[in-house]
Amino acid sequence: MQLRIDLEAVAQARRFATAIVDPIAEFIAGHSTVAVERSVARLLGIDGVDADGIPLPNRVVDALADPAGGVARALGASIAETGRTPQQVATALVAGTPLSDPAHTPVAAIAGALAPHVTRALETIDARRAERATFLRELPQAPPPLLYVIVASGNIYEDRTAAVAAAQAGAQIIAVIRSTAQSLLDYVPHGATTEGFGGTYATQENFRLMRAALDEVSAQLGRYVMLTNYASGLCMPEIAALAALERLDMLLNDSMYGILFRDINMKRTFVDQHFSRLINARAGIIINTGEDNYLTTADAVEQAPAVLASQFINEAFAHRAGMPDALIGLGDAYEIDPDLEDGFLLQVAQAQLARQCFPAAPLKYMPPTKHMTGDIFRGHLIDAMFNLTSVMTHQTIHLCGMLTEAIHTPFLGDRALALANARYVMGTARHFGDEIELRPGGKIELRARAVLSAAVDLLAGVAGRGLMESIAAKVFADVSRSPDGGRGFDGVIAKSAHYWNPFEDALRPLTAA
Amino acid sequence: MQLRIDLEAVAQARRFATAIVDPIAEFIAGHSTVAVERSVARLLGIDGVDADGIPLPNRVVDALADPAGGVARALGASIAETGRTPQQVATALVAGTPLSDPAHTPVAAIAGALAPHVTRALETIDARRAERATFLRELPQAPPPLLYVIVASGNIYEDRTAAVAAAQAGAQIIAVIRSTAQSLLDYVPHGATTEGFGGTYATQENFRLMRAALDEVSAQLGRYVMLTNYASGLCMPEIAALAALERLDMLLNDSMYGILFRDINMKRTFVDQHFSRLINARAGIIINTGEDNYLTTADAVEQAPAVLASQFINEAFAHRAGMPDALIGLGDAYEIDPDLEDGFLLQVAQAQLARQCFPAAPLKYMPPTKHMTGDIFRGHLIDAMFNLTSVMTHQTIHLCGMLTEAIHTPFLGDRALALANARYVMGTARHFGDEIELRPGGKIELRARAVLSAAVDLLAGVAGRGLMESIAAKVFADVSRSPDGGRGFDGVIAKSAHYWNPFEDALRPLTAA
Amino acid sequence: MKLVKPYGDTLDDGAMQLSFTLPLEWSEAADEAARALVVKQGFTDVAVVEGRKIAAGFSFFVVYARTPVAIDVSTIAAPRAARDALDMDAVDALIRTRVGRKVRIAGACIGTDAHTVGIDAILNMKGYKGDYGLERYHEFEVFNLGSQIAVEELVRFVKDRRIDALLVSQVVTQKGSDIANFTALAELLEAEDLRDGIVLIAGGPRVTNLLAAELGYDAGFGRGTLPSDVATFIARRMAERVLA
Amino acid sequence: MKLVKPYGDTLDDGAMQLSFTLPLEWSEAADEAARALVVKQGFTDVAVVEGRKIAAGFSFFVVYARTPVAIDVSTIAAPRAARDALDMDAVDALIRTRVGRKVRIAGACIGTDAHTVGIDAILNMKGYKGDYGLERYHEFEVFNLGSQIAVEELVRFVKDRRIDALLVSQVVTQKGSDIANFTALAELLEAEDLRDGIVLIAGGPRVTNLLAAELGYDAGFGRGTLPSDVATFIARRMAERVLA
Ligand code: B12
Ligand code: B12
Ligand SMILES: Cc1ncc(COP(=O)(O)O)c(C=O)c1O
Ligand SMILES: Cc1ncc(COP(=O)(O)O)c(C=O)c1O
Repeated sequence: MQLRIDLEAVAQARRFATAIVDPIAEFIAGHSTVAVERSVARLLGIDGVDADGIPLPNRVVDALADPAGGVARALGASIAETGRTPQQVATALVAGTPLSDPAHTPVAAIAGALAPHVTRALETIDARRAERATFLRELPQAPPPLLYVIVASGNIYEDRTAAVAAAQAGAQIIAVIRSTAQSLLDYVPHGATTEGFGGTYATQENFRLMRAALDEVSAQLGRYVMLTNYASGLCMPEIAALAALERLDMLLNDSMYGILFRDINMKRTFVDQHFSRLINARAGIIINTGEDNYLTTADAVEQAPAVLASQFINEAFAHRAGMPDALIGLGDAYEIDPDLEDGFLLQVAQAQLARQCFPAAPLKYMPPTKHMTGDIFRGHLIDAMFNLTSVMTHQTIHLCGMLTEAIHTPFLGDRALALANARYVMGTARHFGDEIELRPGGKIELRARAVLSAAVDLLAGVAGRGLMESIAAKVFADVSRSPDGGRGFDGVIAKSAHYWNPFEDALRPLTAA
Repeated sequence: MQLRIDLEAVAQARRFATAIVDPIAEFIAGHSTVAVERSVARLLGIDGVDADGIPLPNRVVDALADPAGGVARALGASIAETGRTPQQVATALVAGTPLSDPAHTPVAAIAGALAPHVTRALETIDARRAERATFLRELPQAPPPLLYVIVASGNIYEDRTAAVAAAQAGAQIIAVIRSTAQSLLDYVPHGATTEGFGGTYATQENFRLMRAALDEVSAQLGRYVMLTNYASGLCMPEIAALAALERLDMLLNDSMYGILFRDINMKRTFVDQHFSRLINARAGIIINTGEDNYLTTADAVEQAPAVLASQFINEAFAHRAGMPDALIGLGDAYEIDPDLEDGFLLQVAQAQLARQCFPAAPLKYMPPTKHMTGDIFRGHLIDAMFNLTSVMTHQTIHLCGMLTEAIHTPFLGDRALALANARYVMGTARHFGDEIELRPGGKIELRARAVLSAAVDLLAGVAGRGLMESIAAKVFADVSRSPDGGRGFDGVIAKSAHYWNPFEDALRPLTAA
Repeated sequence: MKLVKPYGDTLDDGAMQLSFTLPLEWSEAADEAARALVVKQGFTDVAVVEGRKIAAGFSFFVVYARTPVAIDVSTIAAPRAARDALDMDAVDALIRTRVGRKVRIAGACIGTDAHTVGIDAILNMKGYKGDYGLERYHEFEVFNLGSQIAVEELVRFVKDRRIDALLVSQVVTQKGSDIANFTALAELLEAEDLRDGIVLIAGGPRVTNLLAAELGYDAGFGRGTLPSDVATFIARRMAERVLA
Repeated sequence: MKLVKPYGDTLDDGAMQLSFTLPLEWSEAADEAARALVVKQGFTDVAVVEGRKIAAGFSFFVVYARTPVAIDVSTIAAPRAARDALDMDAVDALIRTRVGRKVRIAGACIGTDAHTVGIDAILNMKGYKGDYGLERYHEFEVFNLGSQIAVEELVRFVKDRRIDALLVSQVVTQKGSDIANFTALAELLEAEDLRDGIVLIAGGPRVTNLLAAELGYDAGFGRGTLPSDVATFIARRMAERVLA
């Protein structure tokens, strides 16, 4: 199955996306954020909380005399002076010993003192990546669409039970949904957690517990089960750092989601997303972007061009962070009104269009949610048509829809039914998509072309006006955000001339795509 | 969507089917059966039961001194002699007055005496047909696939409640499933019935009650709701006669089902099916053939050629009875193992193949039954894929699958869910089949070609060996039946030289197609 | 008295379908445990039609059974809040003639709930399923406060802006958070002596008019509510108030 | 004692799903009647998540609720008839060495039941899901009587042909017809003094080993039975008999 679409339009969309991202990349190059700096601290080995439960990375970054120089310089200076490890420096800070002033330490000494810690961080990340590669070789996954389900009990131990059960029932990816409150916290909670609201806190210890459980069940099943979480919200890059250290395999990570749907400041978000993606690129973590969110709040038929445009923008930002296509899981969702005649045709058009515009991307396909109701029998069918669309159009990351979507966060039995649904539909129609052609000039093709051309127009407009200005002008998701408004703006840092971040240097640089 | 199939093979299959039917047609022309004669009696207006509950048509036919001459002659003679109506003749018979000996009455007098009754019967049938045409014009049906559900409580009044509810929930055709025992009864039960086993008796009064209820709900809904029953078993033509009189719209009616699956004698069946179809042709009743039965007892992938071959044979027999293609509802079913990878592709191939081989036939598509289990959630999905296949391949008469197929005869709520399933899938994918092409030389096309060619081979073999001999040799459904074995053989009547059946004359003659 | 039982295919057969998971490894004994459970719940004719392993230590069941329980529906009163909805012009006319001034409406998702789609469907100009939202009505002045509004903040707003009708939404129901938030709001309004002065309306997919009444609200609107249902209710209630 | 409750997402939360039809026109009151019914059945946290008209005078409901009922699984014994199946050669060997002659088996669908696919799957050469049927075993002599066999006829057959193992199938369960037919057969065998001389086996999709035991059968085989399960049971039972 192949849509005949205008390849020049696709190239044009990509050029506009680059043009949109170029000026933002310049801004990013000149800025850091408190979250980026905390990520650096974490990568250098700083962990734990103080007596008030405040994470040490926050303590250290908050204590910086010259944030514009970056945390690395201050830490490097302290290490060079005291011979302590970064963690010891942090502990000492809590105990009352201030950080050294980097102005007093030669740049080379700072770099030298930090070098082994930087190296260790990179080695750990590389080792985790290598581990994953080994697992994937020895315990190969079933072919895509990769079946993805969520766990969300609020209690990491219950989640673990649920995750293992889901893996046994056929899940290939487990997502631990975060507690609602977390994305707006300007720190990462600590330790194993058992209380959460509609989800479970993302913490390094929770990552570790879940990864260990999944490694065990992977071995048992003979196929590697992936783990995913959210590098989103005010701690985007920190979560990416922790995920890299704990071998998560994917992360929800979008260049604009926080701005539009969580009212997080756009400058903060742009800088954070970039650094988080530098880490993801090194760690081999697949990002999952959040275009589905355009569809849950507004009409899915109308929003189709916005989804495609956002995919191009997400791609351009990811390329800037050195991410290869294989790590860019662009999002879409099956959210067209089930009562719309021929809605399925529009869904096929959109999904196949994404597949052709981003042939090497591991596309992430979200299930119907908005139009799900308490009629679980009907819901199960809508999920089936979604499953069919996914296998037909070769989606990669397939979030299994739950028949109880409108009712509660998934029960263990719901997940089993959802996985059985996907397995049945994707088995009985496994190669259906390869055995059909779309009628030239037919409804499906015309719809895809219309969406593509509207997306190009949208991107052209944004490129002309500027991304920040466009967001302010309600171009996306019908919300307006101002460049200096929103949460977390005070955490944006204009880099000084002697700003230094060894990871920025070690990871892929910000060059024009 | 169009399969590229060998049209010459299709023509060949049709020629073989004709060759198969030719010698049987000769046999049919020379024979009648007790059921055919009872049908004649019923058409002439004989109804009711005697004190022992034996239907008067049975009493009259059983009382024939010369069955080989046919019931019409005897009745005509009695009428000519006594001036009674046929019903009065029958009542008199029960009271002790024997039928007149037709040998004593001039042929012209017999014919003359009967003529008004024959005319009235034909007029009634024609009036019913005209009524239907008016209904269909004034209360047009929703476009096909026509959603068909069954009612089967055993009690005609409960069935009526269920049928009206189903119509309101979207059903376009209601089938009253017969009590298990009925197909082997050599008479048609009488009156309204409230006890039945896994179904409700087919009686003229039950037909009338149900038709009246459906006419009422048709008016309420603004669309004509069709009624169907079974002209199958030992009373095939009688049921056809009653259906014609009571404006049923469809009848299950197969040229070989009774032989293979009910061990009814083949000669009896061939003669009965012919006369029943003569009536159906006049009444404008669509027949539904029973090819689905090949698939419930044996492997559906293997049986595909047998299904197609049987469709050609059913078509040839129907053409012999003067049925136009528009009344020949050839059967098929969605019975491939849901766990078979790409099973859906095979189903699409088979359904589309039937569609192309019989472009003008109102194809009847049966739902998954054999592989349905107590897992109603999975069952609902299998039904959805069936619904999708049906709308894609433009099936006409669509039997809605029930999620509780493996559990019980349908509950009222099950029917509502089944109809909602069909409405959802057929709406969201309404024109999907028209928007795709099948890959030339792909799996679907190759499968269709293989089935067609195997069906041609099968038909060639049967044509060579003879149909009766082939049935004896287990060619169909893996069962062997002998020409003079099975139920109802003693009801086969070799016509004498003066055999006379005014309806055989009035209805379309048996000519080579 | 009108006794009603579930209907399978015959009046009063009591037929019901159940499904559930048991934390047991599947075996015939697990099927039997499922059967015993449903029998113990008082069902008869219990058929475990599906029982299978879904994970190590977990089995899933589908059961059909009959219940002897009947409900006397003559004792069930659940008046709908949405009744004989007027159209926009009629609502505006009613307010103009009977209230004589614009009605001031505030709406919000309270607590930590961020699901604004439902309340927006009622309030926003655009409306829902072709039915215009309250902002479009001439005689309503609407303040949509958005999501995650603390009840304290909302009560302050009601007081400061002299709100006539307060519309609150709760979509998340996990661990009874909806009930807790609705209750907290009603109590605070009562404590601030504002309750009697306003029309207080609850909404959300799990809200029923009956539940709202129990929580001390004037009305509750659930699944599938249209803006005009709500507009009509507010207009009528305001008109009654003016009369009283 | 090991108490077990349904599991939603937390141990012992008791979560269950129900669906049913009520013969009531849909309204909020019908939703409430549905809720009241499930509450009256003893459930808590009853949420009517779907309620809608499916026809004039009929409404359909989906409900989630929690049950306080727990089952002590330590008291549930339901030994499977199918255990550690032997392969065909092992079964034949067991019979050869321990019984010393061919075992004579008869099978039938009794009563008006015409569903032969299940019993054929067990008996026919070809078998089921890649597992050969009993006819293929060297040490079995199989008589498949087919469908709609009256129990009198079958008992006569058992007597006349000196049958060792009798296998009967019931697929239709409407109005308890399966139980009636199984019982009639067991009683007639008893009356004819044939019961103790044979291995008596019931089968069908709704049959459980427990049910079969209650009906006085040696074993019952349900959904998904493989021929080798049955063959193994017969061989072992015959071997025991010879010993005894
Ligand atoms: C869209 C959606 C979201 C969007 C919300 C966007 C937004 N701006 O609203 C996003 C993606 C942000 C989201 C996030 C989350 N969601 Co959410 N979400 C949904 C979803 C898919 C649809 C809800 C919806 O918009 N329905 C459409 C509207 C029109 O219907 P409605 O709300 O019922 O409104 C109608 C009536 O109820 C009534 N009404 C509603 N309110 C009011 C108020 C008044 C005054 C009146 C008169 C009438 C009225 O009128 C409306 C029109 O008829 C549902 C699942 C579902 N299908 O229901 C889950 C769902 C509600 N979400 C859920 C959860 C758990 C979450 C998260 C906590 C998940 C997480 N851990 O991240 C977060 C947190 C959000 C938070 N803080 O509350 C759960 C809630 C479980 C429960 N029962 O408690 C659900 C059921 C999904 C699930 N199965 O897990 N979600
Ligand atoms: C195929 C079928 C038919 C075929 C039967 C062909 C044949 N020669 O067997 C036909 C089309 C003829 C038919 C007709 C009817 N059927 Co029917 N049929 C079915 C269907 C679709 C599948 C049954 C099947 O073959 N299953 C596959 C086999 C392999 O499974 P199984 O029987 O369970 O057998 C396995 C085990 O149970 C076990 N087993 C079974 N028997 C035995 C015996 C022994 C000794 C042992 C050890 C093991 C064993 O081993 C087998 C292998 O694992 C079911 C629905 C369904 N999906 O279950 C309806 C179903 C059984 N039929 C039903 C009905 C009502 C009828 C009719 C009465 C309808 C009518 N009014 O015309 C008629 C009458 C038939 C009659 N007189 O009995 C109902 C029964 C309702 C009920 N619970 O009572 C069902 C459930 C459909 C429905 N929902 O309405 N049917
Ligand atoms: C990119 C992205 N991040 C995060 C989330 C989750 O929301 P929250 O911001 O509450 O973590 C989503 C939701 O779908 C998302 O798409
Ligand atoms: C043509 C035909 N007649 C009749 C029946 C019903 O069976 P019975 O012979 O019991 O009436 C079927 C079953 O599907 C059928 O296909």
